[in-house]
Amino acid sequence: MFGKILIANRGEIALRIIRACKELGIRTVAVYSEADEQSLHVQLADGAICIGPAPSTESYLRADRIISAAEIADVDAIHPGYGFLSEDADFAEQCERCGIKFIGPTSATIRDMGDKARARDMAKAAGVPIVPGSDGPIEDPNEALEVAKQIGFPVIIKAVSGGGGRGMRLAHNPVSFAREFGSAKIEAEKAFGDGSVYIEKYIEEPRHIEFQILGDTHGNIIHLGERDCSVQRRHQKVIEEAPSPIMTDDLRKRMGDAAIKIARAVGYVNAGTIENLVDKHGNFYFIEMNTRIQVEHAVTEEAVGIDLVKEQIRIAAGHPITIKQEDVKFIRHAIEVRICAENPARNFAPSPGRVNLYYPPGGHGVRVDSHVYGEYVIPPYYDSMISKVITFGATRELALDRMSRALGEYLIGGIETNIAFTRAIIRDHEFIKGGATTKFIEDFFSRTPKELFSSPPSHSDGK
Amino acid sequence: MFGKILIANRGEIALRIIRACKELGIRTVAVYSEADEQSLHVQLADGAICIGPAPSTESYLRADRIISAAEIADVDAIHPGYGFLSEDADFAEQCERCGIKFIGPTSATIRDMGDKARARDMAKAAGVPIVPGSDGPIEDPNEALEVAKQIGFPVIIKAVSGGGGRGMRLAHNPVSFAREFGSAKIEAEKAFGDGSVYIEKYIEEPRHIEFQILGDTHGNIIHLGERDCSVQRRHQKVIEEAPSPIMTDDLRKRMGDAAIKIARAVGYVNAGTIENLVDKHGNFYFIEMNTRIQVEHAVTEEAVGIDLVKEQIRIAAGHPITIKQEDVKFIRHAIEVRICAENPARNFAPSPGRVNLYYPPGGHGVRVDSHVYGEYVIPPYYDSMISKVITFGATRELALDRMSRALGEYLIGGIETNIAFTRAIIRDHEFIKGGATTKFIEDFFSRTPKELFSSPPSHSDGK
Amino acid sequence: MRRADLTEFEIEDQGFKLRIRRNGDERPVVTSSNTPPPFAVSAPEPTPQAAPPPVVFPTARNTVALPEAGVSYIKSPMVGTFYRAAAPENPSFVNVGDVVTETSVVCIIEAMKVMNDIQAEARGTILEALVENGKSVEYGQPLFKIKTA
Amino acid sequence: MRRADLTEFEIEDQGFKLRIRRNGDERPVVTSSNTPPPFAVSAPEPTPQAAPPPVVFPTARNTVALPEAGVSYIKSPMVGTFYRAAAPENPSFVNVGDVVTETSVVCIIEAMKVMNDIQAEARGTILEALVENGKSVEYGQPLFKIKTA
Repeated sequence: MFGKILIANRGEIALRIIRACKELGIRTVAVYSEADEQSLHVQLADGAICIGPAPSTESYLRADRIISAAEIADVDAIHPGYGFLSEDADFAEQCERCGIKFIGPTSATIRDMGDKARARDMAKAAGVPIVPGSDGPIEDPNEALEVAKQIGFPVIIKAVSGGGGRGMRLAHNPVSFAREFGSAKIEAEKAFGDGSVYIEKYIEEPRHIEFQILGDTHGNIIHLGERDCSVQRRHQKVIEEAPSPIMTDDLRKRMGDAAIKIARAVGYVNAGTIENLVDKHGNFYFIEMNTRIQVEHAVTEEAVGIDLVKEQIRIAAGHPITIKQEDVKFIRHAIEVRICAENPARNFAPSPGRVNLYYPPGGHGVRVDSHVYGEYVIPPYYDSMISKVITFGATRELALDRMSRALGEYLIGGIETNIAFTRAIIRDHEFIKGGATTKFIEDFFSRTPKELFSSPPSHSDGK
Repeated sequence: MFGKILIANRGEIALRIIRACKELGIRTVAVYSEADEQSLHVQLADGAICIGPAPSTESYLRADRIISAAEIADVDAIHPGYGFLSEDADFAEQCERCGIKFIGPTSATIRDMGDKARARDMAKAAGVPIVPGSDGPIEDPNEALEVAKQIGFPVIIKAVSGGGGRGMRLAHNPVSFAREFGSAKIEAEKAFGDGSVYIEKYIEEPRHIEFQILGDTHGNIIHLGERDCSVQRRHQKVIEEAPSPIMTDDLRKRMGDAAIKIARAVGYVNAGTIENLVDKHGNFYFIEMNTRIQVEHAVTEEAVGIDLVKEQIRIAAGHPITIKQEDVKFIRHAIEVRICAENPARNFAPSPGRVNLYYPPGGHGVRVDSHVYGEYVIPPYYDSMISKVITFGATRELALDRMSRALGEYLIGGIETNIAFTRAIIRDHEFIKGGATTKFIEDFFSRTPKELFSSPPSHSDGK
Repeated sequence: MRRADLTEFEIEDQGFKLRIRRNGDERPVVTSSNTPPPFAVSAPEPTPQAAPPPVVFPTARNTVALPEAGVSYIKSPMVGTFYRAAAPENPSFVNVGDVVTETSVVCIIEAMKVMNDIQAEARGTILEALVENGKSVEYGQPLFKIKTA
Repeated sequence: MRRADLTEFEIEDQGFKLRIRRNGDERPVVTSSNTPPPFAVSAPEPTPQAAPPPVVFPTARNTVALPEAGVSYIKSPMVGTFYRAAAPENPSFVNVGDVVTETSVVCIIEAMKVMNDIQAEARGTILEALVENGKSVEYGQPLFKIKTA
């Protein structure tokens, strides 16, 4: 097992990894930007090294500084968390070259799966259904239109280097297609330095359902069931749960088998996620693979009772997975809400600043992963997610009731948050009956008075 | 089911009950003293009524004011929590007379079990082993000495109206017995207004192991396994866990059967606890029954996966228990540490005051039940317990590792706490190997440098 | 009087105290009442003085009960139901402008079916009755504002 | 130089910065170092001025790096290992009392097997060397104290 691990991340996921290390008896080294001196990952790690000024391009995205820090701190491994350098194949490769274990798949796997078109090809070759679309990137607008007609409208145009909803455009007919295709290419070129796009069938009433995969260096690959992440705002997940309210044993078996097929095809090692869309007829389509731990990993942890971050570390240390596929069971229902420092009533504008009142929910069936404390100043430089609340219980109903009470007692003063907004979703009839598709938030937002989403005055005023 | 419940308590247990009510869709009414205006049970209940000034004798112990509050708030039931009026038979009786459901056993049961000598008699009559001792209270010193000789020294002299370790004296031989017997009577008279004492065999290397009982109004009685509460300081529990590290299936079966026998003998309804001592030979002895929810109930909740406070409410509403004895299983190991505002380095002197830094532990396998938040002022009027940390995992080792990391990340500034002290216990070799008896803390304290128990300066200084 | 509901706890003097109310399906809403303190709102009352020691949830004590020269309050010594008269057909014990002494009965509070005479315990002139007849009161709740003699 | 350990991060100037260290089996202990901020300790340095905006964990920035007239610091622009000379047998690039200009090389920082010349980027006289030869430094860590010209 490793003696010391450097955590190349910040916020709640850095704390999450520190917790796993402490429970495993592994020493930890945090890296931090000058804006994060007051952050708990710096305080709770065994050591910490400042790697640059506030902007992440000058700190958390600086592979050279992180590797230097790893070298002077003499760590055995680096855990990249999610975001930042977690899916940067070059960074993983540098780690490999320096003899520092990158806790994740190989750089080659990251590179393969990072190219969405290549990932689709691999899935297709493995016999896994993918969303009907162009066979790889497509350059010529006329050829693209032909493909779009073949697939049948509506279609989506996606950037090869995109992800998380960035660089996607919808076309309902040949006229709009011609326009959107050009825009998509320009946007992709601008955003990712790569103008390649591909075309896909638009899925009706899609649900976003992903499968958690674990693979080890001994050839064992298992899946830990699904997470339903249909509740998204602008393709950013907001609420995730497991099991999915629409899942059947048969569909889970087929989707799980498909997920393992893909993982096996790339010789996947460590934790990864196979993302799928499921349409209203129960057809599923592979969309992409995430080669890192996900924000929503805690949902699976609580629903199946397995500590994913510890498994990541054990796998990276060369240990075989000791969990057998047939022993993986959903032992309860779990749901996660991402708490963000943002103002839903003002188009979700970020709301950084000093937290002057802080009381996180507690009690039976509630897990909180957060780096916030009273008087903590949320810096404006990074992601607005400041906390994850996970509730769980024997049934979905219980998990939802518990989430409602947990969000109801979560007190954050001094900044705006999406607590009231997400609590309104948890209590929404359509959501409760399990009917949320990826269109849910758009619809919910349009039919719900905005006053409901703003924090009560008591939560935003100073003391 | 009840529509509205009044919570006749404060602190974490008041919050615990509010949480259960919210998840069940029951409205809540808090009562509070003037010292508790800033307390979260007041903030999180649906309504709140001030019942008196700070001293509990003028507020939380004032049955008349609490019943008046229940009447004007028009509640269906009162949950007494633990402490205060929870085992006050007169209060329960007043509730019964006013047609307000007391969430607990009948006043008659509370009265029976509140008399320790009578409780022993009932256990004995039910065929449950009790600690060998005098047959009820004993007045005459000479007769007492004879009994003591019969039992065999060492013996303990206990106040009939005592409890929680108060009013107990140990005698090793006839000479010390004569002296201690007199002192015990005087002390009991002073402390409880009742000088009756009885004599018991002193148990060698005793472990405190209690069984959680649930009984309903339909005659169903089950037990939810044991809690090992051997780690006590001056007879106050500090750390509790389930299952007990010394438990065997056979002993659990026999102790569980005995617990149910007692509960059945008194027609027990609602949650209760059968406390036993287990000696080094594996013999067990009933010592008393607690007729309320216990501080440490969360240990059982996490270890067996059953929400005890909800069960209490359902039972009080007349619902039958739907859990079958054979379905009760320890699904994981759980351990609880009671966090107190006290200074272990200064003889555990209480340390009330303003909390200027507060970050409770979080993440997988950690539950926190606390009413503390940053800037909360811990009033000097009540119990020093300010939080309970419960950790759980597949094995005892995992639960302990998790507790160690959870306590390590629990940040409380501005006051002194026992966090460092309890963390030292969790990491103690003797404790880890499961060898703690009720003498553990005394021994641990004497062999461990006191510096270990004081908070680092960083945790006590102002900001 | 068991039917009185907590929602009736509001008192006429809007500025006097604040309390937080939570309904089953709402985040905390601040309403005027005389019971517990609301969240960190800027309280709508005259507090131009130096800030008191920091409190997270402002209360009557730290926001409103500022000593006003010559003015004091007759407060409820118990939890119960407030009556201004001995019977519905009777006149009120006291009205605005009445002069009271320490032993003047100013109202009745019914608690646990018992009618308790409440005495002024101060000398002065009634400036304002703060609670409506038949409403519930809690411990320490101001019942009358008086100009002390 | 990968073998340098974090525990060697302490610097001679005890008062300069503080950091918190946690060993596997201890609660946080405050030691002198130049990395992250410790818990709310009263920092052992001269801070007689008005308190800065509240911070929970005092840091070099809010406790020590108070502007001193005519004094500034040459700070590390990267994470790596600090060397005062080009080779063990060579003399130090600079010593106390030496005058430097913007482009004077004051030390080398080795990062990822690369030796980086570090320039003074200020004019002045070296007052103190703050890091021992061969020790690890982090981003922004003061290396030399200088009296600016």
